[in-house]
Amino acid sequence: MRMMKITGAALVLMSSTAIVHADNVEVLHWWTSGGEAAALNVLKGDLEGQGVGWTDMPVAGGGGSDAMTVLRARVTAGDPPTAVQMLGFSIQDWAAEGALANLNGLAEEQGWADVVPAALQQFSTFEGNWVSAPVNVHSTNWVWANSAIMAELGLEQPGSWDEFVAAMEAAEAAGYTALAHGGQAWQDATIFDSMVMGVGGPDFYQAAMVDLDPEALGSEQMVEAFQRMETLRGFVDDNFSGRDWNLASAMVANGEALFQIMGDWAKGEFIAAGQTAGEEFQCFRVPGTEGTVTFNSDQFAMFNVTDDASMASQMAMASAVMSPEFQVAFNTVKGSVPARTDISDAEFDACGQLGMAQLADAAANGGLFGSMAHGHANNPSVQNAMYDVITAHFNGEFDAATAAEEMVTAVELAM
Amino acid sequence: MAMTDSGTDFRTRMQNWLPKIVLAPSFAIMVIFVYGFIAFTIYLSFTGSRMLPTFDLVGWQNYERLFRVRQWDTAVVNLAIFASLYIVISTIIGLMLAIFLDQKIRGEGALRPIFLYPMALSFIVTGTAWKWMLDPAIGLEATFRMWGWESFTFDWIKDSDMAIYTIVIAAVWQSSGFVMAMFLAGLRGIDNEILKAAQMDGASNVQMYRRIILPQLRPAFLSAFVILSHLAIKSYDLVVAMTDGGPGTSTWMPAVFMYEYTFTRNQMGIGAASAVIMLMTVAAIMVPYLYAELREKK
Amino acid sequence: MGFLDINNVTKSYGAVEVLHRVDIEVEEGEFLVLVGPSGCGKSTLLNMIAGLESITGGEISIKDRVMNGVHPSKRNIAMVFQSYALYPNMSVAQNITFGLEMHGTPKPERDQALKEVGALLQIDHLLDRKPGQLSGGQRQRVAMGRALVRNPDVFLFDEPLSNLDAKLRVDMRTEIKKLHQKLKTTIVYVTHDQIEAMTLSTRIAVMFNGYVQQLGTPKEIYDTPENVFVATFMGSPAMNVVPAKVEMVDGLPHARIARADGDDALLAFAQENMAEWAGKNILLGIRPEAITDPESADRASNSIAAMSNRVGVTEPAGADTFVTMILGGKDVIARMRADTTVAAGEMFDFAVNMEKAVAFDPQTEARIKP
Amino acid sequence: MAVASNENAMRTSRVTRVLIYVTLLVFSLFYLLPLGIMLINSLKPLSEITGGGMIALPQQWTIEPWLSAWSSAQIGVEPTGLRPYFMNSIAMAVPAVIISTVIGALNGYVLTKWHFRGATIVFGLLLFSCFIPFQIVLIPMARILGILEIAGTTYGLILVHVVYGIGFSTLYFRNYYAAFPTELVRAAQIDGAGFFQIFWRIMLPSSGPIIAVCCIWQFTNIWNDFLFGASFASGGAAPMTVALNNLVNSSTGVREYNVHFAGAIMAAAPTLLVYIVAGRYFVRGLMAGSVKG
Repeated sequence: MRMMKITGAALVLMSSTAIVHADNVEVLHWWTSGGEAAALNVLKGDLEGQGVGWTDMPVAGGGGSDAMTVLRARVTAGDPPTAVQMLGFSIQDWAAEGALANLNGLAEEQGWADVVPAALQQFSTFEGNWVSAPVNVHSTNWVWANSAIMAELGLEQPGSWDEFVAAMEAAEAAGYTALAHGGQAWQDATIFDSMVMGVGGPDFYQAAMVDLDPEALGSEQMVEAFQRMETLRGFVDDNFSGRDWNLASAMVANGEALFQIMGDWAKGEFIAAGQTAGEEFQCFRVPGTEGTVTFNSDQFAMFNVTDDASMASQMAMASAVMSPEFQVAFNTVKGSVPARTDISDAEFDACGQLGMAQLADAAANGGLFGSMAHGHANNPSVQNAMYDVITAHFNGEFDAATAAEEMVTAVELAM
Repeated sequence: MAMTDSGTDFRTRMQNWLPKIVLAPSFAIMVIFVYGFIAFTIYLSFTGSRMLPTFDLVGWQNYERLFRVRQWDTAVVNLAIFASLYIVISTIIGLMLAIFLDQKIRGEGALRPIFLYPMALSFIVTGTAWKWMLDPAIGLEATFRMWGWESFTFDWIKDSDMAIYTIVIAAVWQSSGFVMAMFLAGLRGIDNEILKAAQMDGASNVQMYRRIILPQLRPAFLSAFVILSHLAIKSYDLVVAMTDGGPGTSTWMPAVFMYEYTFTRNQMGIGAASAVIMLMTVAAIMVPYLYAELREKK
Repeated sequence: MGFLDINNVTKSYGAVEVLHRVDIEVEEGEFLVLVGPSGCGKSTLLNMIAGLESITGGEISIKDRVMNGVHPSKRNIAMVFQSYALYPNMSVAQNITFGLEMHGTPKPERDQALKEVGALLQIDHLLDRKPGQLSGGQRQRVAMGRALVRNPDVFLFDEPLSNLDAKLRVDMRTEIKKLHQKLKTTIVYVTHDQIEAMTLSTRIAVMFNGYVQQLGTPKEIYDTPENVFVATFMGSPAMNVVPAKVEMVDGLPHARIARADGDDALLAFAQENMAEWAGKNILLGIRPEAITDPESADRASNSIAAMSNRVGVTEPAGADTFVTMILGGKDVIARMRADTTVAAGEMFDFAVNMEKAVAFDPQTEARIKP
Repeated sequence: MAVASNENAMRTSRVTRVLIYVTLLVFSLFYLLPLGIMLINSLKPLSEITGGGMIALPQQWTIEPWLSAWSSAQIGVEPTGLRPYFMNSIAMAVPAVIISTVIGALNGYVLTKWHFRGATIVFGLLLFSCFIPFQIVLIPMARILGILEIAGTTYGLILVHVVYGIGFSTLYFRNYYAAFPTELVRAAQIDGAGFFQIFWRIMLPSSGPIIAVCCIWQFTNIWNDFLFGASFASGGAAPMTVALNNLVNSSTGVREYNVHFAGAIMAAAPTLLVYIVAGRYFVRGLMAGSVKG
């Protein structure tokens, strides 16, 4: 009898802790730096307003790769977080493992399908079911330029590859670093995305980077893309290797360098330096990629939770993520644009408004492509295999022709 | 002191069992958490696991792929360069400092912690600090140029062929003080009468070290070798913090390779295969040492 | 049955038997010394008595209680170790009373016992010190104190004096002997030093190669060694053992031994049954003190043989002078009076006390008994 | 365990001694430089760092970065600074060090003083465990922590560190106790002390130097661990290193290097303190036996 009582008490205790947990969402993410963490705090506040607690699980580093390791440990332990910040194909991989929750009910109710671009939905849905809530769209084919240098050298925003090269030659001749760049694999690859898009156009990008067609990968156009990389390599300073992207941005902001090719998050650095878009610095698409947007999208993938209370709070979170208020609040800070295309751009600055318009345009005209460099074109093993080739080539280990060949074998090995 | 007689009283029997009982948890822990996991990894290396472990056997495919991947060759070559330089240089510096400190040096008490403290830092901190120091734009090179030595160039960390040596520098910085401590302990343990005898025999200082003292430091050499080689094989944090494998993939090491393939590239099978190769390397170094060590002590 | 009974005891490590069928009965109050060179099995046997090593075969009993498998602390024994094994972290007082504490003796009794032992061994003034602050002799006393305080049935000593310098060793030896005479406890004492064995013991077991070679009183061991090993191991300088041939001269057995210059000496045996060995080779054992100058020859002996031989080396040692000569092809030592005038290289007439001579079978090295 | 005297029988010439002192000084500069640079830069405003001049002294001294790193820097969604994680690390490292040291001491005691058949093999197995690359244990370990329901907690992390600390702590104690006179154990047995009494009353009180070595070693390793901390205890239970990484490694935000340096020194402070305060015991402890292994 006494046994029974104790077991009973233990049960009550267990279920009560379960309830306490149910009101919390546990969120794994790598947004730990000042601005973005503050933006996330908006989401936290919103949820707490609805009585949903927030258990924070930040794991920074390696563009989320450490966070993914942690996630694997948690899933293996049978204790996944409620929601996980995730990029592109990782979402599909986890969905394929059957680890993600089904958000169809909420999505239908709020009409997500109508406001989220189709190219994004590829990642947010798996086999027709919504599994994650997209937060933003980063476009990666931006050039960031120092207005003062451009004015000094009498440069216009270049409209073609040749003008772009000419502008850089002018800057170099004037003693500036033409292209600020950090020699890290993902930065090399970010530029490479734009080169492929610029040389071959959308169809080629699709064939080579998404469909992984060996013919496209080994084609003359690919060789040319690599040759453009060599040209760019000639414009970076000697000290580029291993440099963090934000230091490269600082070079442009400080007036040491003319251009940087980087995603829209770079804007935060300029703003932090007290500069304004369209004034001290300006932004335009990488020449040759106008009309297309290569993107990556941060999403919150929702993991399977079992009890009703947890599901309720999970839904509350998904709903909050998709709310226009949060999308605006977060993206104005982050530099990216909202994942919903039905949001007013009033709060955004010049580059933000440009980005939103171009995104809507590209989405409508089939010019929206996932960025290979950011895991939105193919799965991580292929992505990293490409990284290896691109970086090795950029650091002078192969010539352009060999690099294209290497690309074919590396992708084959990674599949 | 095992007693096996029948008719042993309870207390004695208990005392015979206690040692085994005390050791049993450690043994069980090792069997599960080390050898069980190793077995699991070996098994994984024969499966087609990608993101999470799966149990479909694919034979030697992962190993075949592993040896075709260029980065693996890089990693192995790098480990060979890194390990040999790191071990040799740390040993030489450690030994030299120990011998110097053993000359009745004034201020030894202050110098010792200075030499030893890098060992207290995590490789993450060490790597970050050295990354800054060796960065030509802001570190040593920039400083020397600022002081007027315009032609001074030290940009190894940016050079694919030389970057691995900067990792050696940082690693040596971190561990050589520890090696020094081990040698110093060894030196202080040597019987002074032997040294006096050697002096009477007319040995010079150099001869004394070469012929009398160094041979007696054999255990310290062995310990240093074992600790350094295990740090070398496991080196992961330092590379990640300092160069993150770069420029390109030129500073990858097997441990970096394994982590990348298993956790970043979703190729768990190949990652496991590389882990198995690493384990076999460690075993090839350690097992003979352990065997000799344990036999001797019997 | 003895007080401490070692009955047919053997010890094996795996397939190797290191101690073969040892059979010793020790009476109450006896002082048994186990003596032999290192590796002879004496310490193993002591540890088996202590319970620190298991017994492979046979039985050890104390006061008629079989001790096989009984925990060391339940045997009511105490042991003094070669290194003294004082607990370095405890004071002298704590060291001495640790065993009592472990056996649950109440504090007042422990203090009383400590006081008595302290007084007995004259270490009262050291009680608060740590072992590291003591001299070798003091540590030795503390180690004995730790054993004494328990009031055990049997004391075990494992080479307790070997870490002391020569002078102190002699003093402590005397002290142990006094203590034994006073307390009349049973002691088993292991040493490799035959002088300690001779001086301390009431009985000696000489051990070699895992066998007890001879068990007997010091006098028996010294005068009538069972074999060549015992003969040469006990006594200093060691007994001279030289090859000889038995010959009948005038119907009496004589030993023919080669002298330094090549011709032979003939010494008449006091032992009559040596006639049975006529014409055969033997080993003749003569202790140094049985070869003297004629003036110092033992008056009580009825069998003094004269032998002249060329003197090799003389070594004056204060009380005696040792003279080395070649006999039977071997170096032989004689013990002379200090003021004997003998010079190296000269012929000298020695007196040999054949009553003290012993003969051994050269094949078995066992003594040829009278 | 008599330690030979410090006196060295060697005599060296004046020139040699000067050379020795110069070499030692050069090396101490080499060792101090990185820490010095971190320290200098943690006391500068951010603009002085990004404006170049890593090695120059601050023009304007400030402790702002330190305050920020400790109590207001953004680690996750909340600007908590490193303070709560520092406490996590203490709560993890202290029990893990104590438990692994105790187990190591007991193991060393059994392996040297109560040798039984097969003990050498057990020791060999334990020792080899020091040398496995920890990356391979992450996935299976996660599963086991999940089964034990301590995934993501400080308890789980303690377990992991104890498990992989046993090898080294056993090695240290075994080598130390191998030189510890067995006669003491025998004497205590005859005195009636049992297995644990001998350990507690005889062995432990004489183990000061090796306890120091073992604790320093374990504390340094456990405190500095990143891999296990990140994999098994992110979020509220994260240790200092993981928090530092979150501070330093945020991928797409503005980087406050001066705060990073202050944080890095803070993360290193406890182990530095341990080495500086207890460093001499470390050398002494190594002398007392562990290098013999």
